[in-house]
Formats: sequence, structure tokens, C-alpha cells
Amino acid sequence: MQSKHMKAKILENKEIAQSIFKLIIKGKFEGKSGQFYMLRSWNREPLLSRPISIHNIDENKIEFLYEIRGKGTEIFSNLEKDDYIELLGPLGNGFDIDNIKGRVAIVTGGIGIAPMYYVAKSLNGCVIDFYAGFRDIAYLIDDINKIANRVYISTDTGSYGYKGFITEIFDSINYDIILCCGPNIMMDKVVKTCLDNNKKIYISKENYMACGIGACLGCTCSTSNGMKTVCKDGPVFSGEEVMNYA
Amino acid sequence: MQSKHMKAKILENKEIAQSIFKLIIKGKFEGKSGQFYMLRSWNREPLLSRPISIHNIDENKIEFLYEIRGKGTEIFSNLEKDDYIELLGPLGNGFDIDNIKGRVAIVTGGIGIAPMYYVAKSLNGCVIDFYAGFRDIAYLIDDINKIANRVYISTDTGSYGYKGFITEIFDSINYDIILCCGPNIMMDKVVKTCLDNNKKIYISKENYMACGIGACLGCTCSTSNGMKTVCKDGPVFSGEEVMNYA
Amino acid sequence: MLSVNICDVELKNPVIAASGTFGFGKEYSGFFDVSKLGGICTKGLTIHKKEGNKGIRLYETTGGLINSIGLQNPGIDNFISNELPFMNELDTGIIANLGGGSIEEYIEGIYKLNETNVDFIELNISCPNVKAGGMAFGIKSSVAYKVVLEVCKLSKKPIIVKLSPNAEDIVDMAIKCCEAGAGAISLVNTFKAMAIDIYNKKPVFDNVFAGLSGPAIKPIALRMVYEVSNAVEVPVIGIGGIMDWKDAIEFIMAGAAAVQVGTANFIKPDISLDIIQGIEAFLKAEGIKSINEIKGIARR
Amino acid sequence: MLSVNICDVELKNPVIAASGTFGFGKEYSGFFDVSKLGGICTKGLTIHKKEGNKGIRLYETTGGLINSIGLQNPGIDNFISNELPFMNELDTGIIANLGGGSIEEYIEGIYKLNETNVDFIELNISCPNVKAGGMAFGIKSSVAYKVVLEVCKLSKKPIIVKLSPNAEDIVDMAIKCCEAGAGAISLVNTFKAMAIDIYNKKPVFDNVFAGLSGPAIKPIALRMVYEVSNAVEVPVIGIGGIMDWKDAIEFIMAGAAAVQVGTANFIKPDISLDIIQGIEAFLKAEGIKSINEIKGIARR
Ligand SMILES: Cc1cc2nc3c(=O)[nH]c(=O)nc-3n(C[C@H](O)[C@H](O)[C@H](O)COP(=O)(O)OP(=O)(O)OC[C@H]3O[C@@H](n4cnc5c(N)ncnc54)[C@H](O)[C@@H]3O)c2cc1C
Ligand SMILES: Cc1cc2nc3c(=O)[nH]c(=O)nc-3n(C[C@H](O)[C@H](O)[C@H](O)COP(=O)(O)OP(=O)(O)OC[C@H]3O[C@@H](n4cnc5c(N)ncnc54)[C@H](O)[C@@H]3O)c2cc1C
Ligand SMILES: Cc1cc2nc3c(=O)[nH]c(=O)nc-3n(C[C@H](O)[C@H](O)[C@H](O)COP(=O)(O)O)c2cc1C
Ligand SMILES: Cc1cc2nc3c(=O)[nH]c(=O)nc-3n(C[C@H](O)[C@H](O)[C@H](O)COP(=O)(O)O)c2cc1C
Ligand code: FES
Ligand code: FES
Repeated sequence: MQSKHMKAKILENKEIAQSIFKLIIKGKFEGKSGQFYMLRSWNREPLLSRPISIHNIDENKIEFLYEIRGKGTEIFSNLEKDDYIELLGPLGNGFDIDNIKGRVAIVTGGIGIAPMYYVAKSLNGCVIDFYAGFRDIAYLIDDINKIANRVYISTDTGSYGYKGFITEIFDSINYDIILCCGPNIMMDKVVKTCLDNNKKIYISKENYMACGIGACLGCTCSTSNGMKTVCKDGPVFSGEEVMNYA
Repeated sequence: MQSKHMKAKILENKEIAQSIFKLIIKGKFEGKSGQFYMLRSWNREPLLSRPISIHNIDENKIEFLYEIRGKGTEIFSNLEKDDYIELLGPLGNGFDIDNIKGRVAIVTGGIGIAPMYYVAKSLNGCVIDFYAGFRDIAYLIDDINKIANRVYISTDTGSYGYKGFITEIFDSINYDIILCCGPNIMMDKVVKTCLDNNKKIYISKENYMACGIGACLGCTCSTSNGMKTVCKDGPVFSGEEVMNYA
Repeated sequence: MLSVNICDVELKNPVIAASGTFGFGKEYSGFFDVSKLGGICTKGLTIHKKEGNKGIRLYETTGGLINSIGLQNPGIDNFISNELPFMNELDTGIIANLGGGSIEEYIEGIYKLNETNVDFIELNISCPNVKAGGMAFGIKSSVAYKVVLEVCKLSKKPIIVKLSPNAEDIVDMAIKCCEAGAGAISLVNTFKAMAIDIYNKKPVFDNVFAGLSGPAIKPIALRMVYEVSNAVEVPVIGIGGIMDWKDAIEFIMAGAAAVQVGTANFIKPDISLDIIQGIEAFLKAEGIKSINEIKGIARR
Repeated sequence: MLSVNICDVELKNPVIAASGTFGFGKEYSGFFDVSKLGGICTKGLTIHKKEGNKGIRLYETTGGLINSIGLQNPGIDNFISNELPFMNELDTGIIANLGGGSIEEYIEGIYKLNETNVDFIELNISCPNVKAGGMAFGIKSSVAYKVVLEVCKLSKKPIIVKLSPNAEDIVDMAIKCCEAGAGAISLVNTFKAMAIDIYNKKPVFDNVFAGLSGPAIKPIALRMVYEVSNAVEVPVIGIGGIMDWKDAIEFIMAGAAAVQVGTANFIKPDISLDIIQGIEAFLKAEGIKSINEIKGIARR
């Protein structure tokens, strides 16, 4: 899949929960689940583009799901239909979908759900249990229900589903393979229990990025195989690789 | 009139001719003709606000007329109804309307027409002849027709009115007082002929501005009375003051 | 909670308006109560009235402003008779910013300011030394040392030496100024910079070089403040691209006892009030009793 | 029209990808034909493979990017066997950027690069001198002089010395490097800068200080290029915050024979092509036959 730099038109940019937006962009796009694009819709401020995972791709559009965190995502949230946005991608390794088989658990925290919807959608012939943890408000539940076999939700506040952390109701023992995306502290926990139980686990990491294509070495992380770029060698890493190398 | 910093809502931002916009902002605003506001509708890029003259004030709104020249005015041109804009003003000395009497000529070049509409509207008991020169496309003619006794238009291309410079059809001899706003080269010419004919002439000058309130001394110009700030001592100067001090 | 002490003068908060960006306070007093500031630095003053530079004086760059004002000012005598009386009515620290083209001019300025009730004199050593080919006093530590020494000997007011970021060695410069008697150090002044008008094929400024300020310089200014605070005992006043309360806190955590806000005044006249309020809210949220508790905390 | 000659090597245009921002060319070749560039500087190379710095490596500021990569690189041997073959297939100038922690390391690097067909070696003297307490080689002219002298004696390739803007005296630095044998001078590397995480109350970077690049630094970099071009005879390569063709023209009018584009590559991978096209269109519109005609034109 050739990555490209392009400009495209926005079809929709909708707030689906507080501070959570779904951005739909018109055009033919490529990308495997777990890959991402660098997005920008400004001139020089902020300087860098922002990495956002592929949330969904259809024939004539691509979807991103993002949370307002700072300046860049704030600007995204003000985009409207017919505005233009620049995209660079698809980038990164993505999940090795063809080799994911059997009983699969997807575990997400917060906006970590964004890439994992597309992952779940892309998996073939697997039994998928989806564990999604949120702080207070749960979102995307209807969509997840359609593509997962069982869905477990938790919120820290108890406003929806189990009250507490999603890691408290997730047990890796029942699965062949676990895919995880969320805050570092949560991924660390999940990786640990999975490796303790001898389960295959893959996580999608985040880091601040400049080039997004493996050139600047700004987004590296230590792994058991040495320094790796999150943008090109990742963002998907196996639990073994990153364990003890946070 | 107390100048203030405020945030206000846009009622309308309409392109009335190519690259010429009328921006209407909601609220109770003050300002004499010839005064201006510093406007900004961005965070840090560009850094400074942009000075724009009062084009009109009504009970519940203020109007600005601007031309796209660079980054700032480009951003203004993308503003839409209900967007917010920051204003600092009214600033500058403005025209001494109460002491302008008799046969008045207003001479403008290009977007220099912006403040002069409000000037013409504000004058009381004068006979006003309005001379407006444009590059190619003439605008605001209907509005001017309503408030001036006679209107003379020129375009460099001849697409409307006299073909040539407005200075070619303007003769100061017929007037008691002349008010002028336009490109420097044109104002220089007008000032010269007026002073040669011993006529009172006032011009509205432009300069790059940072503070807009006389504090940074970035917008000064030499005058016969020493260094003056365009933002506070001006933008309106008498011809005598600025002659030979461009 | 917010008050800071600099050379035994108590400022009600650590936010000071920077020289050259705040006139003599009067211009801004139409917009807000300037007595709420920790202090106000005057426009740079010289013995003789100065007309300033010809040509373009302001030029914007990404995140920055280049200025070539050229120390336009009414002269110290004029300042004392026409501007200072208004400032004296204010309830805020008054800092007279003093420039000069020779040691003699600085000294003459000190004598005059000694007889006023300004709280501090801020010595602007970024001015070109006319007798020494025009290189600024603030480039070489040995040159700066001489001026500061003479000035401190004669001054009845606490002297804040304002460093130029163009100094060859900013840390050594600060140390030498302290040895010469500086009561406090402020930094940074503007960076030597330029722009070219590509259609005219000439430098934008008549003087070719001019001074860069604004958020563009903040990361470098912050580094210099951190380094200097590490090296000197006297209070350090942090300056350079402070646009909001977070920037101000960064400077304080780097070691600054107070900060000056310059270019940001042009964005919003009362931006310093926002900064003061932001600092206060941050301290409260973090459960910090006094601003002095976080001074230099990032250096530990 | 666009071709420039640097140390008898002809580059098809004056736009070069800056070290550390363009990998080894391979990463960008998926996005555009990198052979259209005037040249490509490699990531900074050292004798031994380096893992680079721990902790946060990138931090954005207004108009700027602070980086703390720490010269992560595979080592020169690895570069020669794994990266250079691809670069040799390209039709563009190849510039090996060489770093080192001691004169010996630089010399060892020169020996290895001598045996390759890179067109130039760009000597990065912003690296800390491990034996001399970690102050970079590029701060004091006398220290830089020694490295450059040794390196130039032994190098079979033209040496471009890449100056640090943190040099005490950038003009003297350039002059001394030329006396020591530099075939060309490139400037600037990143500015020593920092940021503080106010919630953590600690510097953002594990190393405290890191390097500022991007449009924020352009006005200062341009000034330095102007000053240095005035002082040396060798070609000067302008670097620092070039984001578009206008910026590039400014550097050339200031005296640069060529320019390097760094941080801007992150905005759009083929931004250098836009810059090349923009320069060409400008020359045509102004009726200028060759880029060399406007080199230094703002200095006259
Ligand atoms: C591969 C990948 C995929 C991603 N996919 C998604 C997605 O699908 N949806 C989604 O919502 N998000 C996603 N993210 C995260 C997203 O990129 C960030 O939330 C976004 O870049 C934040 O930009 P901002 O300008 O809004 O916030 P910023 O202004 O960058 O600030 C966000 C916060 O981080 C702090 N910060 C800024 N820079 C640094 C730094 N260098 N080090 C430490 N802290 C810093 C700020 O102070 C602030 O608190 C992804 C990230 C990666 C790497
Ligand atoms: C008192 C006053 C009243 C005004 N009233 C109006 C009005 O009513 N309507 C209106 O349309 N305009 C008015 N102007 C002009 C208006 O302020 C400018 O057109 C506007 O600031 C341009 O901003 P910009 O960001 O669009 O362009 P910029 O990006 O600032 O650039 C415009 C052009 O100027 C060049 N330039 C930028 N900075 C400088 C500098 N320091 N020196 C020289 N050249 C420079 C740029 O390269 C570019 O070619 C007024 C100006 C003043 C001083
Ligand atoms: C328009 C302008 C005029 C200035 N005049 C002076 C001056 O007269 N004396 C002085 O010491 N500093 C002067 N400065 C420097 C500022 O006080 C301050 O040190 C510098 O701008 C950096 O801070 P900032 O980035 O917050 O603006 C001036 C700065 C600007 C922008
Ligand atoms: C992420 C990054 C890595 C860099 N690595 C190197 C390096 O290895 N060697 C070097 O000489 N310069 C390095 N630089 C400096 C650039 O080559 C360039 O001199 C500097 O960034 C200024 O140019 P710019 O503003 O166009 O980026 C690096 C810059 C960045 C942003
Ligand atoms: S962001 Fe540049 S290497 Fe990953
Ligand atoms: S813009 Fe500051 S004095 Fe006029």
C-alpha cells in the first residue's frame, strides 16, 4: 500500500460524545487496520501534523474518531463539511490481520477504541470479545455490538456498564490472542497479565510524531529488538517486544 | 470615547467585489469617522492584530470594508456568521468632523474608500464631491451616490468611469477642504496640488502596527511637528504636517 | 501568595510589563487598571531625546516580531517632568529602563534617575557602544563589566542588568554583571535578526539588523534563564515570548523570581491580568502557598 | 538556471534536505522522486552505532520544534553497507553528515567516508566534546579550529563545516573554520533551548536542553547567514526555518549559495519540490537568468 500526501474534502465532522468527534473524509483511501494518517488543517500553528488511526474505510470515504486533547484536535473539531484537510498515509505497520485467528479479545481504554473498531471489522472467522473501558461516557457501543460477539463496557464513574477499570473484568485466560489499545498504564497491565498467561498480545502504541514516516527518529521506543520507531516499525508491537521497555 | 478590547459576533461577511469584503459585527460600538479598530480572529499566527478603519456604525452593529492583502485579511475573508472576532478600539484621532465645512472633496484610491464612506456620512451641512479611483473594478458606488452630491469614478483599466487615475480628474481649486485616503503615491500627489492651491487637506495614513495605542512606537512617521504615531496621533494628518516627510 | 521581593522591593505579583512594549503605562491605563501589575518598565530612556530609526520599524515572522524602533524616547529630563508624575500615582513597581551610547551617558542617566522615586533602574546593555565601533555593550562580558561597575557604584537605586541574548556567553555575562554589583538580572532582550524584502532585493530594515521578540524566542530565552539562575545568587527576571500564564510558570520554575511580558501586550492590552490570574489559579489548584515555592523547582 | 556549484561539485538546484530530517532519503522516496533535490544530507553519523536519547524526543513550540534525538544512527559501517547503496542509485548530491565525541572519532569517520563515493562530508560540530566536559566543539572558535584542521588535512572529500548558532561569535567561528580548511560553511544547526512540564515541575527533556528548529528561528538564522557570507569566501549553505520558496530566496539574497530544508519536510514530504518550483518561477518572473545572480544581492 503506497502512502501518499493528499488534500481531501470533509463530508462530516460530528461530535458523537462529549469531545469525541467522528470525521468523515471523501475519497478513495487505503489502509489496513492499525495503520494511521498524519492529519493537518492549519498552516503553521501548530507546526506538526497529528497522527490519527484509521477508524473505518469504505469505498468512497475514510473515517477517523478523535478526542479533543489540545490545539490540533481542537482545530479539527471546528472543521465543517466541504472544508479541506491534508492527509499523509496510510502509515505504520498495522495489525497482521491474516494471522489473527481463533478466540480474540480486543481491549480498549478511552479513545483507544478508535482503531480497534476497524480491527474488529477486518478480522475474519474469529470469535471477538470486545472490552471497552471509558472514563464516564461510553460511545460507539452500537457499532461495536454489530461486529463483536460479546461486548463488555466499563466506566470509571459507573455511568454505564461495570463500574471500575476494564482490566478488572478482563481475563486473558479465555482467549488465543489479545489486541489492545489505550492509555499506557492500562496497556502495561494487559500486556503483563497476557504474558503471565502465555497469551499472544499485540498493542498499538502512541508517541509524539514529527515526520510519521520513520525519518526523524523522534517517536522511537525501546524494545527487546532495540530502538524502534512507533510511526514506521509500529504502532503495533507484540507484548514480548515492549514488555519492560515502556 | 473610551477604547476597549472586546469579543463580538459576526453578523455577515460578504464579498462585495473581487477580494473586497464587508464585515458586519453585532453590538454597540463607538467611533468617529477616520478612527479604526485592531481586529484579530486567530490565535498566534499571524502574531499581530490588523488595523481596519470604521466603515460604518449603526445602532447595533459596526461595519468594516477590507481587501484581501495577505495572511490576516485572508483569514478574515473566511469568517462566517456567528464566528467571533476580537476588536480593540476605537483608535486614532479621526477626522475633526465638526470643523469641516463648506465645499468638501473626498478623494480615495482603492480600498481607501473604506473610511471615507463613514466620513461623508458623518459630515453635516457640507457640499460633498466624492472622487473614487479603482484599479479595475469599482465598488460601493451605490452607497456613495446616496451620501455625496456628485460622484466621480475612475478605473485604471477604463472598465468603469474615467479611464486613468482619479488625480487626473480632480482639481482642488473648486473646494474649501479636501479629505484623502489611498495609496501613498496618490496621497502625495493630492497633498501637493492642494497645498499649491492653498487648500486645507487632510489625509488618512497607513503603517504597520503592533500595539495600535501609541505605546510601541512602531508606526511612527516624520512630520513637521516631529515623530508622530500613526495609530494615536494619526491616522489623520493635515497635508502641511506630512508634506515632504513621507 | 503572589508577592515577590526583588532587591528589598516588594512587588505585589511577579508580572512586569517589559520595556518598550508598554510606553509609560499611560497608554494602557485606558484599558485596564495598570496598578494591578507587579511593575512597569518604562520605554528605554537616554540622556538626549531620540527620534529613533528611519524606515520600517516592525516586521512579523512566524511566532515572532522584529522591531527596529531605535530607542525613540523623549529623553530622561522630559520623562521625569512629563511621564513620571503619572507613573508615581500608580500603585505598582516603577522600573526606569536606561540606555546609552557610552559609559558617560549611562552615568549621566543614573545621576538624574537617582533623584527620582523610581524603584529600580534596569540597565539596557544591548545598546551599541558608539565609541567602540557600535558593538553592543552586552556582547562581551568584559565590556559589560565595566559599565555595570561604574553604574552600580553611583546608583542609589537597585540596578537590574538586562542581558542581551546575543551575548557571547550568557552565563559568564550574568556572573560578571553580578560581580560588578548588579542587584538583579533580567533576560532576555531581543535577538539580533533580520528579514529581506525579496522583491526589493534589500534588507527590510534600514539598519539591516533588528530585534526579534515573541513566542518564537521563548524556548531559547527559557534555556538562558535556567542557565543563568543556576549560576547567580541575585534574583533573575525572565523575559522572552511569554504569552500566557503557563509560559510565565515555566520561567519561574526555571528559576526566575519574576517575569516581564513584552510582545504579548500587543495581542490584548490586559493580557498581563490574564497571566496573573492564571498563575494564581495554578498555585491554588496545585496547593502551593507561595509563588516562591516553585521558583527554580525544575532545576532540582 | 538553478544549478549551483559547491566545491567543484555541481548540484542541479540549491535545495538540499537537511541532516536528521530526511533519514537516508529512502523514507521519502516513497513519496516523491528524491533525485529532484539538489542534494541530501544523511542523518548524523558516528563511528559507533548510537541509540540516541531516552525520554521525550520531540516538543512543539510556537513556530518551532525542539528535538532531542541524540544522534541515533546505525554507525558509519552500517551506513556504508546498508544505506549508501540506495543513495548511490539516486541522481542527487550525497552529503554525509558526520558527528563525533572527540577529534579521534571524527578522524576515524573521515577515513571511512574517504573510501565511499559521497560527494561531501558535512562536519557537525554541534556535538558535545566528551573529553572537554561536554561543551560542544562548535561554541569556541579555537576548539572548532582544531577539529576542522585535523579533519580537512585527512579528508579526500570537500568538507562543509556545519556551524552551531550557539557559537560565541558566529562570524569568527566561520572565519576560523575556513582558515582550518573548510571548503564550505553551512549554518545553522539547532538552537540550544528547553521546555518545562509545569505539572511535572521538571524539564520536558531528560537531557534538560535540546535543539530548536523551524520557522521560529528563521530571522536569527538569516541574520547569521548574512553576517557569515559577508566574512568568508567559501560557499555558504543557509539553514534554519525555511518553509517555502520565499524563505529560500531570502537566504540566497543574504549570501547563501544553497539552502537546506529541515523541519519543513515534516509538514509535507515533497515540500522541497514546491520550494524548487517556487524559486524557478520567481527567477522567471523577475527576468533573472541564474540563481547565482541574486546570491548575496541584499548585501550590496
Ligand atoms: C499512531 C497514533 C494513532 C493515534 N490515533 C488516534 C485516534 O485515532 N484518535 C485520537 O483521538 N487520538 C489518536 N492519537 C493521539 C493523537 O495523535 C493526539 O491526541 C493528538 O496528537 C493530540 O494533539 P493536540 O494538538 O490536540 O494536543 P497537544 O496540543 O499536542 O497536547 C496534548 C497534550 O499533550 C501534551 N504534550 C504535547 N506535546 C508533548 C510531548 N512532546 N510530550 C509530552 N506531552 C506533550 C500537551 O501539553 C497536552 O497536554 C494517535 C496517536 C498515535 C501516535
Ligand atoms: C489606520 C489603518 C486603517 C486601515 N483601514 C483599512 C481598511 O479599512 N480596509 C482595508 O482593507 N485595509 C485597511 N488598512 C490596511 C490593512 O491594515 C492591511 O491591509 C492589513 O493589515 C494587511 O494584513 P494582511 O495580514 O492581510 O497582509 P500582510 O500579510 O501583513 O501583508 C500585506 C503585504 O505587506 C507586506 N508586509 C508585511 N509586513 C510588512 C512591513 N512591516 N513592512 C512592509 N511590508 C510589509 C507583505 O509582504 C504583503 O505584501 C488600514 C491600515 C491602517 C494603518
Ligand atoms: C517594540 C519593542 C520595543 C522595545 N524596546 C525596548 C527598550 O526600549 N528597551 C529594552 O530594554 N527592551 C526593549 N524591548 C525588548 C523587550 O523589553 C523584551 O526584552 C523583548 O521584547 C523580549 O520579550 P517578549 O518576547 O515578551 O517581547 C522592546 C521590544 C519591542 C517588541
Ligand atoms: C529531528 C531533527 C534531527 C536532526 N538531526 C541532525 C543531525 O543528526 N545532524 C545535524 O547536523 N543536524 C541535525 N538537525 C538539524 C537540522 O539539520 C537543521 O540544521 C536544523 O533543524 C535547522 O533547520 P530547520 O529549521 O529547517 O529544521 C536535526 C534537526 C531535527 C529537527
Ligand atoms: S515520527 Fe519521525 S520517525 Fe516516527
Ligand atoms: S502601533 Fe504601536 S505606537 Fe502605533
